[in-house]
Amino acid sequence: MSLRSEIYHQNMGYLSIMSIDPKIKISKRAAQEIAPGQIINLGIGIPTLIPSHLPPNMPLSIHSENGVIGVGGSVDRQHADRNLIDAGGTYIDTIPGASYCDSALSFALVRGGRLDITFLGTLEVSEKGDLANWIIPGKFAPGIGGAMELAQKARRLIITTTHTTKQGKAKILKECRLPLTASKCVDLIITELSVFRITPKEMILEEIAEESDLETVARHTEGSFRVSENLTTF
Amino acid sequence: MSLRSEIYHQNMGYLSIMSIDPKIKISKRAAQEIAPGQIINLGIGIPTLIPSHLPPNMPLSIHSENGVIGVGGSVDRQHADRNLIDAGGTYIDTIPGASYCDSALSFALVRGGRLDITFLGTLEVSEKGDLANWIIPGKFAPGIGGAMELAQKARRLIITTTHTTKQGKAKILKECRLPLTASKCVDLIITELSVFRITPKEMILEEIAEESDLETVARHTEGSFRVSENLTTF
Amino acid sequence: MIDKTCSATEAVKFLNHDQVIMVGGFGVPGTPFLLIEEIIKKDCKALTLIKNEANEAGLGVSRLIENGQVKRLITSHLGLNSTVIALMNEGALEVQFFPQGILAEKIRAGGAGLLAIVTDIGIDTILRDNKQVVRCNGKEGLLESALRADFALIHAAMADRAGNLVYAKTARNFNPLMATAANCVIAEAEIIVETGQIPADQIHTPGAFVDHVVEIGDLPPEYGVLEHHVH
Amino acid sequence: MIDKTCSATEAVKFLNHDQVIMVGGFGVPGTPFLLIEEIIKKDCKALTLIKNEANEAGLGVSRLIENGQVKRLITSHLGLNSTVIALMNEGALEVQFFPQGILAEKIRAGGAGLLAIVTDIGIDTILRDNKQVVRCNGKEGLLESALRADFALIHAAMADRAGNLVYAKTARNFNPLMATAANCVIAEAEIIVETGQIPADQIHTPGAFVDHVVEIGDLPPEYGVLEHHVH
Repeated sequence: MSLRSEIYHQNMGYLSIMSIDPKIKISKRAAQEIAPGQIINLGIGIPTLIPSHLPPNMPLSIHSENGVIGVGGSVDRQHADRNLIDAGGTYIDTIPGASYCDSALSFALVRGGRLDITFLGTLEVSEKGDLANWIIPGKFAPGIGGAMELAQKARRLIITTTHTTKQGKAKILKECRLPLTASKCVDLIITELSVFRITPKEMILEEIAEESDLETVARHTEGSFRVSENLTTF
Repeated sequence: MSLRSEIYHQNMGYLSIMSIDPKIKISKRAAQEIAPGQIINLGIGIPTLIPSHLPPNMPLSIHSENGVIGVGGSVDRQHADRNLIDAGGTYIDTIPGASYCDSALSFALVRGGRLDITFLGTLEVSEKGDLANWIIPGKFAPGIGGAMELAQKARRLIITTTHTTKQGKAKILKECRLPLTASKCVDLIITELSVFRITPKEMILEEIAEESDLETVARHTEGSFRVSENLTTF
Repeated sequence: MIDKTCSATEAVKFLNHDQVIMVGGFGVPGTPFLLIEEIIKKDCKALTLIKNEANEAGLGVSRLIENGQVKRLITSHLGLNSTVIALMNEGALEVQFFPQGILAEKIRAGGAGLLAIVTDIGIDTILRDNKQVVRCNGKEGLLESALRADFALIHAAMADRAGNLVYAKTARNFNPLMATAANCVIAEAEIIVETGQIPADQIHTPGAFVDHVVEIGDLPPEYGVLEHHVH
Repeated sequence: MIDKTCSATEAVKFLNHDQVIMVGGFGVPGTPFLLIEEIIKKDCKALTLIKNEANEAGLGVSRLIENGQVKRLITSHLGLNSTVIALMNEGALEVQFFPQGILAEKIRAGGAGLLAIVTDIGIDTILRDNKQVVRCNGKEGLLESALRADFALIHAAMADRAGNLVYAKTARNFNPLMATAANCVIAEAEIIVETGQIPADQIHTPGAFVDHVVEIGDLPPEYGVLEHHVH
């Protein structure tokens, strides 16, 4: 154990806790991946926290697959519009220049290559970039939704996830055990401990949390990785 | 030759001419096939004359495949709108309730089964209802346009045509010699001489022009037909 | 002038047992609650339902399913409806899942008179199992056949008497696709205006695709904001 | 705020020899004459052109073809352009014809990231020759692969700075389809408004699909009524 002592939070699944909330740590780091003018899609959970870390007035289009391009943010009861939700069911508002479209055109944007980044959480991810986040046979099978298309067809797929399961088991594996959402689709994995980049050849540890260390990362990562010669902290 | 003497008009292709213009005769008869509220598509030539024979204010939607549902009629220079033409390039106006759509939705209407009748001219038509009207190999090959979809997918396909070619050759054949537009697609053939109905079993002469007679029809029709027990004149 | 307006009861007159019904909506927005209620009243059984999701327990198509009227559900995601997931797990409801955009494309293909689409979505997953693989320009794709229905139930913000429809915001979703893909298309509308009053370039679904238009009248509460989704 | 407006010259900066270019329009309405003129100026050669028709002699894409810049034309009908038909018959231009709505679907499929569509249009005709036949639920269909382009040239009635587009009347035609199906989408617009000024439900093509917006300025005469088509 390192001096930066690791505390396993039961029912949280977060490792290496400092004073900062791991969800904040992950979403803050993820926000740095977005370039001005991009079109992004945010899965449920941690990804929804990303916009709060962006510079104000940064030009950006948030796509929600139920047919809105230009999501603003969630709104309170007073501003909730019965005709305006995101794909998670949250009442939202829109930015100037937002548009609505049907479900076919909404996914044409995704599959046609216009979506710059998808941010998703996951159950498992492999060192090859395979993703498994839609089904646990016999236990959890709510359907596919937009996950396969968002994972397989975004120009970049960034996984924002706790480094392990709530039970402390590795999520970053050699091979996914669960049925895949899509194969070789993940470009970057951001956890509270590390940032891994996945190339066609290998998984590379690019950054390590300043609250963590290499040993901790290694212990909680089943997939093989190479440590970048330019390893930095975040 | 019957008393109603047949005159072959060089360069016209019309037979059995009385004082009435054969195009008027054909289009007038064709107009009777339209029921109120239907959606129809009119090919170039004789079909464009059909609306003038309809009762005024008959509810009807004329579809033009370039993306308008609810064509009114052609307009003069003063009323021509640079953004409003039909598929033949004619400047048109629209009826109240008309709508515009893209080329995909325009043909979805056709292929999806919402088009009640297509009226088309033709080069050849067979007793089985095969249609050939888009190409004469080596001579006339301007492309397919909307013809195949309009012929193959309208609920009813009605051919409005001169009974023979300009050279006096039969157009209603046993088998088409030219490459097909679509097979077994024709429901009704209306010429200046006759009205043929085509069933899966046979071609039936349902009506004969009052200016003509059975012998004349038979002489200018290559395809086999049965004379209806309820043969009437028009 | 064509007038397609009628009562909800008249509109669903020929809807019957064992039919295939598409229902628009993604969550509350765009779900035709009034028309769904009419089918509950009719108590048609053994229906095949095509809808993005199953609404939430006690709401919309979930009520149809809970009422035992649905044999088979073709859908994308049931994450917000544990009641329907339970019925699926018990074997009381047959469920077929498709990726959301592929479900949209299959419906659209039905409306466009295509036989099928070919997509590489899910090609490396269990979705490939039992599906026909088609090679296209050297790439492998899955053949996804077109979907059509006997009836499509559509919710529009506005309609004219000729059936031209306009949708509001995210209530559009599957509605314009389904409005092309059924033998009988019924649209409920919040407002019905005289034909010609909707600017032609702003019409989302041409009336040519729509058979019946039903005015909703005063909006029942289920069309409103779902309090538990307000954050 | 995103501002995608630029000059026509800047917009086509990376357009080059041997590329595939889709051009919107059905006749004059919706044809982006200004952008076409810019490609004539650039004199890029050996282009593959995808357009419903070839306009008429001396007009629009016909000028590109007459100028010897086009190697291959993928189209639906050339009935109004005997000049281009003559070039085709001489072997100076390779032409590939598709049924009009199938051409639209192939382009749409490219935009929607599908590999292909399967259709029974033309199944009993010479179109079947050399095409892959796919069996689907017991029926035979032709596999029609998706079409994409390096550039799409679009004409819109109105755009905002973010690239949201609105089309007018029959000038819509292939434009919204092509606007989804190219790696670089350039829209010329008759009017450019500030972002946010077009009501969101009235946008035909979301700006997310559009890379560059070019203001036309005073409309040149080729956008006007073609006198010989007035009856």
